[in-house]
Amino acid sequence: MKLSNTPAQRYVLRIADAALILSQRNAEWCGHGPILEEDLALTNLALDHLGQARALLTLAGKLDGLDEDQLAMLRLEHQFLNPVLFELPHGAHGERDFAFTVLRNLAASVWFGLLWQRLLHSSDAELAAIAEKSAKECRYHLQHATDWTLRLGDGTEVSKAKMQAALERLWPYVGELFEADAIDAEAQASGLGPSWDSLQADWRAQMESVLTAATLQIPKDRPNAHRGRHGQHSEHLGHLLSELQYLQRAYPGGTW
Amino acid sequence: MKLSNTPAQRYVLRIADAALILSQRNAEWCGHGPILEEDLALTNLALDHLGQARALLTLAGKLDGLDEDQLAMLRLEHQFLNPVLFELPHGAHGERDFAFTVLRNLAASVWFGLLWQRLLHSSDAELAAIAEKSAKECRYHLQHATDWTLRLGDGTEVSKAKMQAALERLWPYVGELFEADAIDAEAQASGLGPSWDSLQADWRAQMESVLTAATLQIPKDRPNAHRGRHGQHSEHLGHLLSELQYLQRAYPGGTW
Amino acid sequence: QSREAAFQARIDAGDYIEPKDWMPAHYRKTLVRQISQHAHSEIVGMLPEGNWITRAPSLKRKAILLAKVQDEGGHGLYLYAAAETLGTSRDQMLDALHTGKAKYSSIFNYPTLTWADVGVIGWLVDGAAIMNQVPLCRCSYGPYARAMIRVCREESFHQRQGYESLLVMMQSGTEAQKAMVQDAVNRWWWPSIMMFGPHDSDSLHSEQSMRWGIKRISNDELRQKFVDATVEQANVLGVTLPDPDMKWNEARGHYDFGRIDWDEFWRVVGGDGPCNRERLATRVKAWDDGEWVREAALAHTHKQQQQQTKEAA
Amino acid sequence: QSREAAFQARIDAGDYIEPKDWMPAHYRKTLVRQISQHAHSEIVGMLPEGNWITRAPSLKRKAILLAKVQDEGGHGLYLYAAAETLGTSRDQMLDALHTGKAKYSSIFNYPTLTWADVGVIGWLVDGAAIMNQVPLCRCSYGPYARAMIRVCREESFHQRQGYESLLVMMQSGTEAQKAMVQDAVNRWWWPSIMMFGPHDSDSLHSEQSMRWGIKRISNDELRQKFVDATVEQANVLGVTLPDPDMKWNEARGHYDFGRIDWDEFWRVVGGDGPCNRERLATRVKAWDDGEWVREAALAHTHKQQQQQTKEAA
Repeated sequence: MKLSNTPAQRYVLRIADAALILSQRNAEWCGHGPILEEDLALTNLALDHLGQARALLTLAGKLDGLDEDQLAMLRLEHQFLNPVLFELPHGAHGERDFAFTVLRNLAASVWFGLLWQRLLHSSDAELAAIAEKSAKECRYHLQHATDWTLRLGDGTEVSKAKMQAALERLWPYVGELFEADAIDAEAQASGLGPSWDSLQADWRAQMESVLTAATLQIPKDRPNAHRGRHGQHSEHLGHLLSELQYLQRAYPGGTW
Repeated sequence: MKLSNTPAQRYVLRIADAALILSQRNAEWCGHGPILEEDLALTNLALDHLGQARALLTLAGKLDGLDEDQLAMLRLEHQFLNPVLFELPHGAHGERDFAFTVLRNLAASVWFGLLWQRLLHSSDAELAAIAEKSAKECRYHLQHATDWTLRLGDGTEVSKAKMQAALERLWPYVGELFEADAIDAEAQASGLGPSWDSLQADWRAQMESVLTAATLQIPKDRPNAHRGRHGQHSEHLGHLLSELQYLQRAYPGGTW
Repeated sequence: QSREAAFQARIDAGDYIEPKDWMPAHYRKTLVRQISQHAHSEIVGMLPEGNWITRAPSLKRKAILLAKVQDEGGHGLYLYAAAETLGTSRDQMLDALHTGKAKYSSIFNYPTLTWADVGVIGWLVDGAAIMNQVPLCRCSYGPYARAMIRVCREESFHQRQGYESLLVMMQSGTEAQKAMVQDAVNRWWWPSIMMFGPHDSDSLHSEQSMRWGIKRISNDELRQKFVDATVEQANVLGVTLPDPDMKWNEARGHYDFGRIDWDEFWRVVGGDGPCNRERLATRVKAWDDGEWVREAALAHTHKQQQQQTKEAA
Repeated sequence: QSREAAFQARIDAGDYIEPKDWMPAHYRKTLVRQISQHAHSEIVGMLPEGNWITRAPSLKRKAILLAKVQDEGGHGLYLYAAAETLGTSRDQMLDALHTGKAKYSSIFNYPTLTWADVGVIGWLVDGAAIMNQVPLCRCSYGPYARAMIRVCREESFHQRQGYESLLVMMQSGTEAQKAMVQDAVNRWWWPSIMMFGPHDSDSLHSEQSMRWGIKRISNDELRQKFVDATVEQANVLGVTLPDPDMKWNEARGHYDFGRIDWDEFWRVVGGDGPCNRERLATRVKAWDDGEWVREAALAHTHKQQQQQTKEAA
């Protein structure tokens, strides 16, 4: 699939793919949650992110006459531009680690929240409209993730240890959320949206406040080694895509 | 993909797919074995089954001018004819359960051993030649699986419990290995190969001898509920195929 | 004795029984069994369709499927809540499920093998469920009746969605898609009509349940209604129901259909279906893996309460 | 003192040192570190390529890849055995790996993202490894030298296989395949030339290792040799090495190349590469999950021995 790959298109795709891939991950909990209410809540979260992804993919595809499904189902791995954080499996070894799920959703909802706020003022009216709807959804996501972080961080010894371990696993991936490059610079200059590095201070402050209240230790910052935003992913995305895209590829030309 | 689906073709495909899918499963241990020597042994097993599958697929595909890769990579799920046993993940929840791996390989090597012996006399010279090579490989597989069954069954309390639990999980799937239908009847009549039900008594006797020596309890027989031989699989095969076939489907027309 | 007679009179008069009303112990027990079994079916029923969430062929279909499976979880919630009004806790009911004492609908012991299975489950399985459930909206036990009204509304929506997704494939799809739909229909048809349970002549519990207004229409009557409705839908769709004996019977004014394989039915009910062990193991694992989460949530709540007590003191 | 001198004289004369020979403690320690690090690299190196076994694009390629990864495990076996002759057990070495005390080649901390990565690892990574390892076939320690002869023979085979698979894609493949190969080359080129280690001026241990015949050619010399060979191969293949500064230097008779990003090198060596934590966690999990298997095997052997003792008595 050929994409124009303009800076604006790539800027939007980075956000679209973040929402799409995180949705795919959170949807893996459907039917497997620790309590039924959480099953529903995580599915809700997946649905919201999926809706955001669909709107953003539609926006990003316009330039090349591609629809949301062509972008989601027929791009190759290196054409996905989400930060690596969003594609990681819940557990280090393929299991569903609820602690990691909660903490990633916390990190994501703080980050998305800041991003949507800034995108409300995007020079692209459509992007601003998507941000407005998404910002509302995000408030609920943030509340939900915050509640669980507090419960599990300041719950039992066991839950605290699991949360701390999950936080250690997560932390080396957060740096990528605040990288800035030419694409960011152009988006910032054109008013399309903020350079991601400008979100870092607020993100850090909000995260510290929740994690500290949850009695968790913030890990040492690590230099960023991840380049998902440039299409260089972890080994996990390929496996995720082999599922996500299988049907469209096995039944080419289908109408669904 | 259109197949002639003659009884002879389906008879060969059932065996080919059993070898192919079991190979794919055993290959999942590569790099993850409990000791390095087992990593190598399981990889070897996967390689032998893969070689058998390639020869059998080539044979089965001749009728329709299809090669081994077209059959392996482009058939849809319901066109795979392996018994369900061979497609099950090693662990009940996606983890690698070495106990199950050992017991399935025991069940499989006893079964393949009996099958190859009978196929030595196949009216199809090519099938007989494949059986001759495979029978030799199978002797080593059987020895290896037997050794491990004895070690783990009559090892520690923990290992015995794991083996017994794995045996309980495995047992409801063995019935399918000895079903007989019109395809078997035709193969038996034409001299292509034995009706699978004729392998059951010997299989049972060999299994009992090893499992008893390993101090394991043979579970109660269950009526067969599985129809992989008819192209109706478990939910696991679809996920396995989404990986197995991804590259050929994502890069159509490629030369590898 | 007179309490029982009065109770029966209320039911006969079409009154709803409410949680605080007196009721016979057996009525209570029967309802707990039935409602919890229904709730368990919703929860276990999330698994076969959930199997296709990661692989839905379009984002729209993925969203529809996610929302549908979520609805099933929601039905589980209402139904557990309705059963709890009878004095059994959700944890007790779940324990009965996990230890194999409680049942769930046997249909969920079949695997979903293709994407078309998702549509066919909506069409046939939800369709059969609705046939079974609509009469329960007039069930004598108020909380159950009210839960069922909500459940049925959503199930009808799901059924239409499922049917519509099949229609798209049959009308605009490729040959491979059409074959996929027919294959799914072939696999799900017989299990679907088994969902109405044994023939009336072999059905336990039914008579008493009828008297109590817990069951309103017999298994065979519902099954016939379902078959009659479905044959027409299959024609519109352009699929063949896998029953060579199916044909219109002018005299009866109904479709005749072939013999149901009751051996298979009882085998699957008895635990030897293709997925029984896996479905239960999956639920048990989700529950066991979630134990630390539930314990932590409880511990956190206690801590909060102690804090508030201290602050109040 | 004279023992050390005699030892050095043997090495200078080109003799092999054997396990029972006297050797300086530091020579022993250096060798254990180097051989075990090499063994660990083989074992950890199974993971990035193993990531593609389930997805190989043809059954032939799957067989080749399986056999290759198996060979790497085999190299691990020879090398652990060679290191054990120096008085350290495999379990001790593995413990050092699992606790992060021992290193493995930093190249395996990069992910394999496409099928072409498998071919490029064969071509570039195995190619660089062979450059490093061929001189070790003349290493002063006999068991290590002999292991390396076998390793190098197999590695050359792997390298040719990897290159051949790329050649097929570049010569007969689709545009998408060619792009995949180029993308893989872009990602692996710089990490590959970092495999020769820091510049000679920054390299610890090297001088002593040279004297002891454990190292025979300097990092920069090997790297240059690798670059010179690879440029030609890249031309035949039709891929571009991602270094705008790469050009033939007539005066030196070598290719000049751009500045290596040593910050990245040290970051990855230091634990902050894209996959360091995951690679180690995967190895540790395999080991921990296998504990019951190893214990059972041991228990079974004890039982067998007791049985034999009894029978003998």
